[in-house]
Amino acid sequence: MNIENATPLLRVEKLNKSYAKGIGNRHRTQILRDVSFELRRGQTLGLVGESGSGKSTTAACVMGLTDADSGLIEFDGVNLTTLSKPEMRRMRRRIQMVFQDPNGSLDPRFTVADLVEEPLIVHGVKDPAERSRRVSEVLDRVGISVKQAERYPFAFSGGQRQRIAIARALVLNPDLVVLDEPVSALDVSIQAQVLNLLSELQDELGLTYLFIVHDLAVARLMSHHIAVMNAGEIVEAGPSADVFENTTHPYTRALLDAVPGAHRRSAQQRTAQQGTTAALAAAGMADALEGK
Amino acid sequence: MTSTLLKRLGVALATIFGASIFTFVLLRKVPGDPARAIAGDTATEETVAALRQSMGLDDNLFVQYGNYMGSLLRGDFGFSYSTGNSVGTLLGQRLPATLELGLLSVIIAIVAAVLAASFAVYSRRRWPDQAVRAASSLAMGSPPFWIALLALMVFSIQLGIFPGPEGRLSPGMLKPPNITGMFTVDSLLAGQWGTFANAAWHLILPAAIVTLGPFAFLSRLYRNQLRGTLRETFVAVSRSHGLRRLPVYNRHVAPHGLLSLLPAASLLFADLLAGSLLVEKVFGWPGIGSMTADAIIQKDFAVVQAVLLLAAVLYVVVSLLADLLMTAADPRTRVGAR
Amino acid sequence: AVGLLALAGCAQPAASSRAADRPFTVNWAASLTNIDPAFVCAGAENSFASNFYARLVKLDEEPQADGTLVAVNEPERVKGDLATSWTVSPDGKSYTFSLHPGAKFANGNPLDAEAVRYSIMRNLTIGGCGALGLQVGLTDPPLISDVVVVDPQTVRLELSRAYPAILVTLAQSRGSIYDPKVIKEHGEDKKGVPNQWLASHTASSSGPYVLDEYVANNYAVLTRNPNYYGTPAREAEVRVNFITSIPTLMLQARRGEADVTLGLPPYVVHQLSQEDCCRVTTAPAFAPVTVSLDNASGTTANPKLREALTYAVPYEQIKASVAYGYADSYYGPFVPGIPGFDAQRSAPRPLDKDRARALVKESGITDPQIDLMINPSSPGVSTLATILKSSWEDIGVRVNIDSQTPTAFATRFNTGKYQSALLFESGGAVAAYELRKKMTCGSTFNNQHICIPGTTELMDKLNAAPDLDSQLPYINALVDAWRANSPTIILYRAQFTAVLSDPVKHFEYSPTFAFNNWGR
Amino acid sequence: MQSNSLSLPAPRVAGDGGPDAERHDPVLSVRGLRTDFVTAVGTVHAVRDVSFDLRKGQRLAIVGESGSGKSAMAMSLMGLVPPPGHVAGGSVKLNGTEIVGLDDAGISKVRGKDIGLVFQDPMAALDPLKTIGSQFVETIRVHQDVSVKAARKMAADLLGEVGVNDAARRLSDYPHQYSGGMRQRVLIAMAIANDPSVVVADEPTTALDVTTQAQVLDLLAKICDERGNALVLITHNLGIVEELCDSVNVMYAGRFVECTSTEALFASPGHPYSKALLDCVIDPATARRGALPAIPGSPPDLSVDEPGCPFAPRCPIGRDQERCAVERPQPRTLSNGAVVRCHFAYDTQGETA
Amino acid sequence: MTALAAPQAVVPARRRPFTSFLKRDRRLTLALSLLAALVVLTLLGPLFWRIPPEAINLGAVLQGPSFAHPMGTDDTGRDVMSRFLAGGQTSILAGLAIALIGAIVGCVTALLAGSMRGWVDTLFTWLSNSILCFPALLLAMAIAMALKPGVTAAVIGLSLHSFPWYMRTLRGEVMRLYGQDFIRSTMAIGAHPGRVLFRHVLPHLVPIMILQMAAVFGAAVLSLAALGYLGLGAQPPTAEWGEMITEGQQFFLTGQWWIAGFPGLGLLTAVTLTTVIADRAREVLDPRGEFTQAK
Ligand SMILES: Nc1ncnc2c1ncn2[C@@H]1O[C@H](COP(=O)(O)OP(=O)(O)OP(=O)(O)O)[C@@H](O)[C@H]1O
Ligand SMILES: Nc1ncnc2c1ncn2[C@@H]1O[C@H](COP(=O)(O)OP(=O)(O)OP(=O)(O)O)[C@@H](O)[C@H]1O
Ligand SMILES: [Mg+2]
Ligand SMILES: [Mg+2]
Repeated sequence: MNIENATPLLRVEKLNKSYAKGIGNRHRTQILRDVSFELRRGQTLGLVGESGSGKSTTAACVMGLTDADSGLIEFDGVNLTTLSKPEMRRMRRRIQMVFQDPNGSLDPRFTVADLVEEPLIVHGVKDPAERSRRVSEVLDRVGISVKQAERYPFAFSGGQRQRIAIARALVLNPDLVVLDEPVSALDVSIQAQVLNLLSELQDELGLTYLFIVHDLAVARLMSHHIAVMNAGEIVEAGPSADVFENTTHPYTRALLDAVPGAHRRSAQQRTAQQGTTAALAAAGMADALEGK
Repeated sequence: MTSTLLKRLGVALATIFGASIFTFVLLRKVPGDPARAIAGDTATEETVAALRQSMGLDDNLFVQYGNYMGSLLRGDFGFSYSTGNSVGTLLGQRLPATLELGLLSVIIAIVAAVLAASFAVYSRRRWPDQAVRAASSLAMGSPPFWIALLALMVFSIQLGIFPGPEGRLSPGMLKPPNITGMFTVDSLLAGQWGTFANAAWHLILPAAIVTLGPFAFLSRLYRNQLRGTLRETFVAVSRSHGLRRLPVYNRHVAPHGLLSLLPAASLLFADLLAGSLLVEKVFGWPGIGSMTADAIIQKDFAVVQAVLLLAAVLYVVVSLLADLLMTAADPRTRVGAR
Repeated sequence: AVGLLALAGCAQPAASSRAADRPFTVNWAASLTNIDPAFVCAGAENSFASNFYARLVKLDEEPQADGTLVAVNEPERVKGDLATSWTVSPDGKSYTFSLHPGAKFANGNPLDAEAVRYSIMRNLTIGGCGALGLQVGLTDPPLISDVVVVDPQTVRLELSRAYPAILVTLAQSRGSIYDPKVIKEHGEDKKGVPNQWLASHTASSSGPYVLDEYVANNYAVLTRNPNYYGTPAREAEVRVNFITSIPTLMLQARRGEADVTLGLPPYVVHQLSQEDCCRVTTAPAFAPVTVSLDNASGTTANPKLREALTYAVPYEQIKASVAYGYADSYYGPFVPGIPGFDAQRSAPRPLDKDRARALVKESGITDPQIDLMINPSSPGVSTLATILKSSWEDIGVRVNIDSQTPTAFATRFNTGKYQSALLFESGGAVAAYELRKKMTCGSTFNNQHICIPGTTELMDKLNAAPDLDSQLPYINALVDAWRANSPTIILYRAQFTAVLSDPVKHFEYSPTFAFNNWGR
Repeated sequence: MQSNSLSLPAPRVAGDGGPDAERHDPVLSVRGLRTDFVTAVGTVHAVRDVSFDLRKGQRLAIVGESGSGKSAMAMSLMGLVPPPGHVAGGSVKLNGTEIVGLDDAGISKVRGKDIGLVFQDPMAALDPLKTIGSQFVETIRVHQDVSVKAARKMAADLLGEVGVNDAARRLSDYPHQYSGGMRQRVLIAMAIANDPSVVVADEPTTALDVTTQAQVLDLLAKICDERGNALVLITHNLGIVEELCDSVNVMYAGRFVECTSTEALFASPGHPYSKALLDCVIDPATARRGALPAIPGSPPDLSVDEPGCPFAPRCPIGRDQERCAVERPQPRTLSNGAVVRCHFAYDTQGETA
Repeated sequence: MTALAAPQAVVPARRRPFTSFLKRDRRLTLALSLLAALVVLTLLGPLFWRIPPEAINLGAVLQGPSFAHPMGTDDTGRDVMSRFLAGGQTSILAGLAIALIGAIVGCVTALLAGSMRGWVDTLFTWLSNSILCFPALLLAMAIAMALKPGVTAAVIGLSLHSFPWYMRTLRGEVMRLYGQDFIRSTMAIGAHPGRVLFRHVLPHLVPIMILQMAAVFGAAVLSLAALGYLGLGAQPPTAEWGEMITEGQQFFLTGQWWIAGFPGLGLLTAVTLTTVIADRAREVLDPRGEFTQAK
């Protein structure tokens, strides 16, 4: 696919958002300031930044879950900000979202099968047989067996739940998926499962991701383009490799520096002493065995 | 800070306004003619008509409401036809009795609830907690008027330790000078020990029974609050620094519990006018509660209206104060939050 | 709390030993709404108010077997009070009273002919209950046409016609004399608008007692009026507690904490009479317990049905188990003891269910049904209603009990908007007045809408007859007509009962309680 | 923010005595520690037979998946297991004193003085109704008989030391006036105020912003180093482990499955679980999109204690092994000094034994 | 303590049924079965205890408990037991009605206010504040006075005071739910607001509502009895526990304790049991509460 020539699937321009504070909305806190970016079909845009920088707010604006104050959100040539509510609801068939916390994003009172089926019902797939076919297809795709799908979400582990959430987002065959920190609530050991799944799905289905993340390693791995947010502004944007290797912006630099393990010490730097102490720690366990 | 204050004040005023509309409409809709009730059964139609006119009952509702609010603001609460007194006078006569009973029982309730819940939560054993919970459930479930009758039967008739339902003093006991209107306080101020003993002796049984409900409410609330606070991380942190249970409890757990008790306890004060209603009735306690009960039976709408509105205003004002107090007591809101 | 308990412990014996030197205490199961003599309607209010005001005349008394005095309601035996003597004009239409010389109100103002004139005129014109009572129901044209001040010591009452019973009503609280100056100080009355201040205060005092303290529905303290022209009250101070809670009344009576307890239900009186805490005194009262029926509409317009109902009341059982014997039976428009009452003519109805059933059948009403309005807040009412319901349902009349609050009950009763109502009445002391109130066709006071053909002429003649002797034939004819129509069911006539503590030596019963004659 | 903030001073070597002396004189010695949570659903055996030693100045990391029992273990060391839980057995010796089974008075003397704990969530770890100063003074005066004034002075000094500017004045602030990072600094300062020989830090930075995490970790390491406290650091983040700690205990399902030096772990993990954990760390240089190494399956239910190796169902080696399903592996020492609980551990040579 | 993770163990496939929970919690089971017994007794008792509650027998007044009259007779010889049963029926049914009416009105207003916000919210909040500032009993008394005193007026008055009480809690809950990811995720799939409201929000309100209903029920039964006691609730001859206490109170003092004694005991038992049950259930449903009691 020729990435450079494709028209943007999503174009956000000069997006502003503020929240009212105090009586009579006299004070407003600006959450987003002139946020602009483009996202091409089949690509991933990684949105990184520290907590509170406005990443989730951006996602909510794109999803139409909250109204922006000003700015343009153009999806496949349609300006989303001018759509009426029912039109926007219909548009959501093509834009789906996966939330950060898989424990909170699945209604605990629905079985997994019902949860995954719900988007189909909402978007008027009338035939129950057709619905259940598509549900089992997508569940199979994310690695949940149809038998398990009769259970409630709390019976699943975090990773499984996140996969269910992904299935729910994918069942309508959307074009754009907004992923708001889909792995940050997961254990390292589980993260990989989900990230692998996301990559596979993108490759197979030609999905477009707006990937919100704060783990820079994940961002780098998953995204074609990176946009760095700080205090509601995009401070740096560009192809992933550029941003990581030739950082110009001090904020991005700071983010990169903060990653532990970034300054790996070589094996030689370790003193011999450390070997002994490790042995000591282990000794306790061995001792216990010996019946001490 | 000031803006939140103004906002709360606004809400309070709006609430009082709503309440006043409510009482006004409710009582104007009482079937039967208030003028007829006042004039008496044998009065002629002309008399009643004249009275209606002088009472303004022929005006339209808006004008009536305006007049009503106007006279309220002037401190005129209307005339109670069933007692032949102005409502203001009645309130003046009755309020101290209710306050004396209510304040004492609220104070007992707070003290007892705090002690009981603290003991229940602090003790490592299970029985104190179970005992306190059982006691509060029973107190919650007991019909006060029935318990009052029971108490009268046992303590007054069978054992004779407490006086019968004769009000605030034994008949013939000299009333203390009217300073606060609360007999125990006044007699102490005047140094009349006999009167004090007598007034206190009359107060104990009704106060103990009025206390039941508030005690149940507060003790379970405080207990839950304490248990919640005990689970807070900062408690574990203090313990990890080597503080022992009692100091942690006193310095970190109890203050949080007490802070949360503040609005609840203030609601009890707000409920003072009605809280003792039933017990007053049983004990012949000449307070607002028994007056209101009588007035309602007599359809004496002026009294009912005044008491309802007074209770509402008391509630709103007390919750406002409690709110402000909370704000002042909690550093998170006191010092400009981040 | 422990401290309080300890204090309470020592306080208790002290309190009860003081019982002897506490003021004379009257516990009364009454709630007063108004003590303005021109406005009061109910018996309790009349009784209470009458203690503060002098009247021109007073009723004579007779001792009962147990020593308590009972007032006599006969005009011929009325005695002077504020009036030392009076003369009646030959046509019986003008009464001239000479007043007690030098009499003063408690506040020192002169208690003179002007005060009398003012008071009586105020009672007549203010539009409350007073006007009706004072004129024995003869308001159209008014019985009292004028009150004339002859000189400060002399006042003349002009009547529109001769009417000796006027003396009896003048002896009641409607005839009270109060201080015009005090009333003027507290706002001159507009016609028909009650003086609010006077509803809970007295306009000085011309009677034996001064109202020292009054907390409505709670208590009142009465002290001797130092300026009283008559015999000073027996007790220097009387404390009246208005207590509606029966248990409280009972307990205090039992403990001797009240000297006189009034208004106890018969069950409690009966209970106390068997204990040695106290003494029970009874007196015949004008207090019939009745079921008033709407004679004009509904099923109760049918005289046969009404009659059937009167035969289906377990009178004896009610007297025994509801009134505990403090009752007697009769059947007639006014109670025994009123001058003109004829025991034979007003013989009680028996319980005869067969006859009742036959009468129901005769009435021709299929599946008769009545609504029985009650005010369950007066003690004993719901018990009575329960008994009536079950015994009338036994003869095939369905009864629907309709509970009302006191005010609603009174309003509906007085305006005649009910089908049947269970009522503890307090009747008047004048037979003609009772008949007039109850039997005049179309009168607003005839709330039972009793209108028996042929009684109008009798009523006119009765109204024209000045004294009892000349009234008697018409009274008897009216009683007969009344009985033949069974307009009301009379369950029994309740006796007045009072529970007295042992130290009480003087007690007198009259329709208006004169506390000044009570004492230890 | 300073760059290159995580430079690490070498761990202090004990002044007297050689490795041998240290070996027999650990400041913290844990043997057979077991912690249970009794719930209505069943008893959760959160810590199962944990043993280890810690010597003066040592920095030990404990890593493992969520729910593997790390916090429960840390709390057990303090005698602070929260209610439905309790220490069900084993021994914890601090400077030679047994603390399991001590009464309130006894354990209170040890807490804060011999062992200090830094909690995970700094936002909830300070009493919001008390000033920082009063909480700090209280902490100091529990173990040191000094006047309030002196304690305040000490508090200010300590706060300054952990990098709170204008510390003396900020003592009279309330917790909500501090940012998360500042609060964590305060908590660290309080934990070391009475100079405990062991500091346990339970994920001290997960609740903080990425940019602050590094600073706080740096500080913790520096402080422990300067004062010679031993440090037990509980973390998810293997990057942190590599930078800060000398040795690592890998925890799985309530047990240590591998105890080794950091170097050895990163060089050649012995236990398949350790290896899988290491593989999960995304190294942008080598990772391939869509083919990240992942551990399949999910952790076991800690309320049942099945025979065999708990990791077996997820283990690349043990998945199909009969032995792993029935026989619980016992600790054994590998050639690089690591002790592992695995029948088929990878030894230095890369062979499975 | 937040330092330790919440139980995260692998959970059984199905939601734990309520019955399995009952088996473990003996005290709750006991309280529930006692209350159920009381309810069944008052509702079905009259089918077996056939003496009509209004049947008088002037030959057997004020008799103490005996085999023929297990709870004795009153001053007109009515059987106290049959009146107790009938009274319980009135109390319990009216209490249920109040709890239900309040819950329904409160829930509807809360859903409207919580989902529409803006002036709808302001209006309902103002309304509920304006009602809640009156003490419940006083308000019910005033309403009884304005209408005709009786069970209906009492139910209306007490429901009027109970609905804002539901609304206040439920409204907060609705608002909280709307901030939750699973609701946002349902909106994100393009679901109609109505679907979100009824299929996702409403089911989450039910447990809270049931808990509150238990509390309201207890309070309502007591208030109802209080109104009856004051003569503003059920009117004679309707049997109702509060009204029975009024009728029997004078006999309480002369030794015939059973007339007012049994209804009082009935009230005490019913309300206490409800309180215990609601308390226990709240603990179980509280995410922070632990099942077992320990320090
Ligand atoms: N409804 C709201 N009202 C007021 N402020 C809000 C609201 N929602 C978000 N904010 C504020 O907007 C800012 C940005 O929030 P947002 O959730 O977009 O950040 P984020 O980058 O997603 O952070 P995180 O990494 O913690 O998820 C925050 O400061 C937050 O407090
Ligand atoms: N209060 C509790 N009640 C019941 N079980 C609990 C409780 N606290 C912890 N557990 C259980 O104990 C086990 C160990 O929990 P712990 O918090 O120690 O894990 P952890 O390794 O610290 O996890 P994380 O990395 O998420 O903090 C978990 O399986 C958990 O379910
Ligand atoms: Mg976010
Ligand atoms: Mg943990």
